Amino acid sequence: MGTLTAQERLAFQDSVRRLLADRSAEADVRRTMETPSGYAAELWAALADIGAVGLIVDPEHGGAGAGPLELEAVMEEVGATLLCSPLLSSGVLAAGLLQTLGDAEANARLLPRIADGSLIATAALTGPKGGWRPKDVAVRASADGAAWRLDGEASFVTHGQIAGLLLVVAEGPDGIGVFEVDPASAGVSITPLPTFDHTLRLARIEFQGAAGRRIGAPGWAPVEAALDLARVALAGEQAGGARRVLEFTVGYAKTRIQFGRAIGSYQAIKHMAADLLLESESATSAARHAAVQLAAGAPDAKAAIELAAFACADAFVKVCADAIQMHGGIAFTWNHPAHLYLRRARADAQLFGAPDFHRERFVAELEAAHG
Amino acid sequence: MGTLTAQERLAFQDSVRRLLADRSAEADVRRTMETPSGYAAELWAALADIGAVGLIVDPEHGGAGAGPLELEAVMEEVGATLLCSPLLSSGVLAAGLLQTLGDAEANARLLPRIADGSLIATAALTGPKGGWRPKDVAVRASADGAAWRLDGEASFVTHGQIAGLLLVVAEGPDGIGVFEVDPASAGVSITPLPTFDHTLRLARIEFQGAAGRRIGAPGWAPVEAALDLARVALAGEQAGGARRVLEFTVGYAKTRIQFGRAIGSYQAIKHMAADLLLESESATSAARHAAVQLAAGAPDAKAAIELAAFACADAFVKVCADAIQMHGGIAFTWNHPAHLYLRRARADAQLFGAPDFHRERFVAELEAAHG
Amino acid sequence: MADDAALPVTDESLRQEVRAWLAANWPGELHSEADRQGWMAKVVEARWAVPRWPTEWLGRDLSDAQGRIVEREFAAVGAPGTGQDRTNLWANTLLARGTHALKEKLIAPLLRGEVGMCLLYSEPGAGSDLAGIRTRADRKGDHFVVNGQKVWTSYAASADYGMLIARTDWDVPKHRGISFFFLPMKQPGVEVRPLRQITGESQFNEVFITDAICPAENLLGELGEGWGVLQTALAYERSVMGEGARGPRSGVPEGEGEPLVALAREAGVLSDPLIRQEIAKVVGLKRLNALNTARAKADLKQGTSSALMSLGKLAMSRILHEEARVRTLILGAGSLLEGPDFPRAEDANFLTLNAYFTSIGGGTDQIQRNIIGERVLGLPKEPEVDRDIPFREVRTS
Amino acid sequence: MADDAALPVTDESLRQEVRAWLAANWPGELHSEADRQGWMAKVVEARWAVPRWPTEWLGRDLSDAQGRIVEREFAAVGAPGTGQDRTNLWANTLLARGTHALKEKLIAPLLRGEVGMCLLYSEPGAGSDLAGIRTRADRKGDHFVVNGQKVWTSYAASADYGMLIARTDWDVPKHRGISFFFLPMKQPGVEVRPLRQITGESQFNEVFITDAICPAENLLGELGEGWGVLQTALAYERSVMGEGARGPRSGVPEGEGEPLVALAREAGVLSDPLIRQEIAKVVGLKRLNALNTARAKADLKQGTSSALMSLGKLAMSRILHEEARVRTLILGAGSLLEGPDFPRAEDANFLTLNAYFTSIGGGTDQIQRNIIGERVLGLPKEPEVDRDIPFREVRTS
Repeated sequence: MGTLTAQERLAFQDSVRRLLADRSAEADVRRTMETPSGYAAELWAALADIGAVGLIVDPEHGGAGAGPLELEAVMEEVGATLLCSPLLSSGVLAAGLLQTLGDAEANARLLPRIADGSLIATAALTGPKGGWRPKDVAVRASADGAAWRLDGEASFVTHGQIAGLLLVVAEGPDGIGVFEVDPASAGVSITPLPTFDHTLRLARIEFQGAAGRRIGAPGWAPVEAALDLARVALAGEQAGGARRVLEFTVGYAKTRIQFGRAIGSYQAIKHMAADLLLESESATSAARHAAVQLAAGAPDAKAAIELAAFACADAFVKVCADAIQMHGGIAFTWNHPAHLYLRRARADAQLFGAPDFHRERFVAELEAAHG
Repeated sequence: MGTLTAQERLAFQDSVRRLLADRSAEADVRRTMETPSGYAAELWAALADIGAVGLIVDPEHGGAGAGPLELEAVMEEVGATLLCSPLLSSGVLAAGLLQTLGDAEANARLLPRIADGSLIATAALTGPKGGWRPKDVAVRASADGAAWRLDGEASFVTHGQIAGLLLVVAEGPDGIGVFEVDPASAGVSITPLPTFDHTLRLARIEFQGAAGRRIGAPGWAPVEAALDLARVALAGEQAGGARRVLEFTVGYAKTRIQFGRAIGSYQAIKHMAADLLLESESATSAARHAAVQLAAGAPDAKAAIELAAFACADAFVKVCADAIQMHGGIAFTWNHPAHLYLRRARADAQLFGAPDFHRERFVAELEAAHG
Repeated sequence: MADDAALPVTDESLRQEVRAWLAANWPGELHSEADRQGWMAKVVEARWAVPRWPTEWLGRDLSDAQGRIVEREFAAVGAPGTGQDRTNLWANTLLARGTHALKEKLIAPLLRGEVGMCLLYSEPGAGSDLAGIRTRADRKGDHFVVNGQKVWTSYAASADYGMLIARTDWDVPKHRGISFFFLPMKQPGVEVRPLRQITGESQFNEVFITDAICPAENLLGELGEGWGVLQTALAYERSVMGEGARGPRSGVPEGEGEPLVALAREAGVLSDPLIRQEIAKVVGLKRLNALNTARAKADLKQGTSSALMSLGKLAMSRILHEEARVRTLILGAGSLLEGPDFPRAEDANFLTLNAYFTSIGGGTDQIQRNIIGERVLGLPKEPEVDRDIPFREVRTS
Repeated sequence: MADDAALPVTDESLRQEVRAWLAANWPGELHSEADRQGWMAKVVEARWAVPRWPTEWLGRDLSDAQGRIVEREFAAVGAPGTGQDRTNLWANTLLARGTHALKEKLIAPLLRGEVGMCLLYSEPGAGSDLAGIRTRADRKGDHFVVNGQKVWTSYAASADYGMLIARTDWDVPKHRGISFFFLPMKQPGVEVRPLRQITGESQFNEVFITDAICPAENLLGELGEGWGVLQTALAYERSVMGEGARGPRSGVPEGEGEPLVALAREAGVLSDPLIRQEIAKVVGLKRLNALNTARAKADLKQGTSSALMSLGKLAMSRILHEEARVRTLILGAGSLLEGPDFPRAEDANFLTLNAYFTSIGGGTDQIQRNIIGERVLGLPKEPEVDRDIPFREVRTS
């Protein structure tokens, strides 16, 4: 993947920020999150127009040809505004998986439509238990002449109910492979799952002899690579969300008066805010560092990603959770945005692995790094 | 074990409190903890005189015939004053082990001298790794005609260097057994271990064909029973210590002025104190409840002891650790007593099992309680 | 007990009297709301509703211990209605501080449970700082005209009266210009709007009060002494209400024994050492709180004062947040879901949000720590910048 | 850069000059204290010690960037002595605020490292509240008479001068009655007693000052303006000192790679899932802090202001306490011991205690959170009860 200059990146991030400030304001989020599709088609088109949807797609396939650095930067804005969209599913996970698999025919056919937003794709990765290791895959692929048949169940499929293309990870006779499936085809049954985070869409998908088309060569490595890209993106979202929540919480603490003083003048609130600043800044550092290392193909990129995955997840949840407490009663109402962020933070903390999973793998990286 | 009336118990606790206030003041503790023996013989004799040393020993063997309730109450005073003595080793662990083993001959010979303080006994329970399960025993017993020979190593033996009698837990041909060993006999080599908690004495003991005398019947159960009694005692010590530390810390916060106000008027300090009060009171509740359940032989006594073991250990450490922070610079000096309590708290948190060990066993009890 | 000896009834004669009355009157169960109303009227009439109260107000002037005897007999047959001298917040507050006219009018209906009540205390601008309320009550002849906004009011829609604090004097310090009323709720000037909570539920309401009328006889205590009346009412509330904290909401049972153990077993992670440690921590905190509560009660019986009571709410707040965290840990990705088809996720997520009901509602954890630090540990208060100045000059949000 | 163009030396000519001088003078290494002294004298004389300083005071008036060029050349050959215009706290403070007489007397010796110095700031009664000092300096003719007690003073026993804050006016608010001195330490009125720390070490001293004499020319800044001078000195100190936090003390290496991983491997518990989680948390915190620091430095280079710098001390405090906790967890009963035969226990226990050096020393964590909340996040200050009243009337312990 290519990388923009620092200046281009800032300009691009700025254009995304302005678009989202304008069209992913709290009222927009509340409206969109209650729709069945969970995204606003016009905003999605606008995001595609400025290049955010095809951000990491190669220019030859109609994308911006950017990399983890740009992706992380954009996702900070996404997290800050709680954007409701299939960007992570289609623009990151599916696009990342296709590019890593490097199947020229499939890429030429699929990536341009993903990049321009006309095709929403997603990846079906895990089974009913929800885990992101090879052993958690619960779909089996069997050869049917030159074609493939898929059986089993994928769950927690992000935006599965609105996808026009499924990239299904399945256990085949030659190991883990990725299969292109038309969600409208026979033997595919999609059930939307009700989510605690209303800005997210998840689905359970059952396959009963569904037709699949093999993409690229078998192996878990491309799946892991796509997941790692998605984790960096998610880390950016978490860092951006945490910063925004802290920002409006500190703002409230400056203006809310109790006992004749702004509540932010009390140490109880002030010290929580100071601790949250450390959380939020650390999350930002972790997300950006992971992006830098992944972009550079650094040997410790994996450790940096695992660190960002648990640090940003924990930070976003903690900032949101404490922010509600710091607001007091007002944030106990549905109309206050704090709980929307907490719901998103809790979702983000589970997607593609919970913090304890990433901590375990971080230590494995530490072990591997030095005999 | 018998039990005093509530009134007798309070009177007894009061006499211990007065004795320790008088003779285990901070200056006494500092003096005694730097002596090789680590205890003050006169105070030890006085404790024996009022019945604290033989507290749990049957009246027929010269003791007070009290039980876990009285023991827990006395240990609260011990913890509050950081008493330097082999009370836990001799009066609790060794006396408890002998009484549980119920070897009439041994008891008649040993308990009266333990109860009157003239014989300091201890139990050698664990090997070099320090753990309090059967598999952690690292001494082997082999039959030598009617006698027994012991080989191996016991470590973390409390007051092993000053004991006149060793009760050695060893793995024999018929399982775990307890063996009486004269520390002065051939094949016994005792090395004092330097302890972070200067009020404690620990030793490593090597056995090379040392002569042992079997006490009671083989089995781990009596050892576990003695350990549980010691854990209840330790929980009392921890609760009493935590309360005392909180007390003097709150006192300091009321009188130390910075920026023209008592530091205890600041929420940072006030809120720490409130949280520590919860810790300290919970520790007291846990320790006393464990004593009540053990005294009653209740079916959930084990769960109550495990709970007290981890809750009191964590509470004592936390109260001491936060107390230093709350004091600021003054408690960073050797001359301030706070660190003496922290050292003791850290020792108490390891003896007879660390908190995570007890948490694991607590859950096992929860599982066992309901299918 | 010594003071019982002076009373005209002995414990035993009382016990016999209650038993005989119950034997003669208690139908064994109540099948309808009409049954319930009839029964309550009978209990009140027979002076069993508030046996510790003075005879002037439907009581029997019994000692507290004798009141317990009555309660035990009612409980033994499962009959409701007695013990309201301990538990009926509204009637107790009215008895203690109401005008004779208002007592005549409302005490019996309150004891019969015929009057719906709600609390009009908190305001959007006065949460932790309740004495900072800005709802006003201005005297006009024989009534007050009330204007303002209240929030966090349960049962407001069905209430006949609200216990209201409002400001009647703006030129004295904040605590001294407040008065306490029974505000009639069923009037045009009182508008109730449900308030949707963070959990999606609407247990509470906002109440908008515009030129509402409150008769002068509905004033409790003297004008400007409402803060003191409020303390009386809050003390009744605290003595009656238990923890009030809600756990999981799905209602789908988790199997035998300790719920978290059952949940982990069901989720197939009970053997995970990390999960086990976390379960131990939460179950430990719960048991410690129960032990503290038991010890506090025992201390109270012995007449020694207890620091433990005030710690319960703070402890419960921590327990609820921690339990939510551990449930989430156990469920993993399963916690992403919600709704009736996913009761475990529903429970974890509801608890995550509803824990704030305890850590914010009824005084935030931060306020609780102030109270514990100051009232229990005796630490000095912070400087209070708005305590002694006229309320008009107090800074507000 | 634009402003460099106006300077008489170009970067390249400067680089050549330093190189040539070093080539001619640097012996390659210094074998003795005498060597070191000789070398330092030579560096000062050649005006390389403080190249950014004015020529009047042994400098060359170079820009900051050019100063870095000099430093890089010295560093390239391993020669010490330059860059003191950044790093020499004492000389910088003196240059900024000292009298001409004191500069004449001490600047060159300070740059040559011939003068031992210490800090006389904190007092037993003035820790967090440094402006609450009660050490007094009373003017008597051409000198001041100093009385009081200072604490937490490193190197006091060998110091020739102490940078002292003392109160010279008791009738003005606390910050305005303080003056700043270079107090001669080698005099009968100054008694230094080692202060034994919680760890058993004695790095610090108490200094008892009884009728000690301080010449008036040793006053820095104006009388009563010592608080401002102190801020200057503290800013130098902060800009120079790194974390200053000490980790394990035994010095016994723990094997390859991440120390906590090596420790757990040695202890045979690296496969324990619980231990692994805890290791990840601590190593994670360390790496996050390093990343924050790197980002702060990058931000500074770009000229954008950074909130991150102020977070470092708070983060380090947490890291040290957490690392101590995890080391203890790994060692289990092994942590009961201490001393050279048990280096792992020694490390865990030392760290447990010495972590307070960071969480208390140089401003407690609580004070740090105030600073972050107020200066970085812009939250309002607490009411300060003693700010505007004469110091005589300020309440003290």
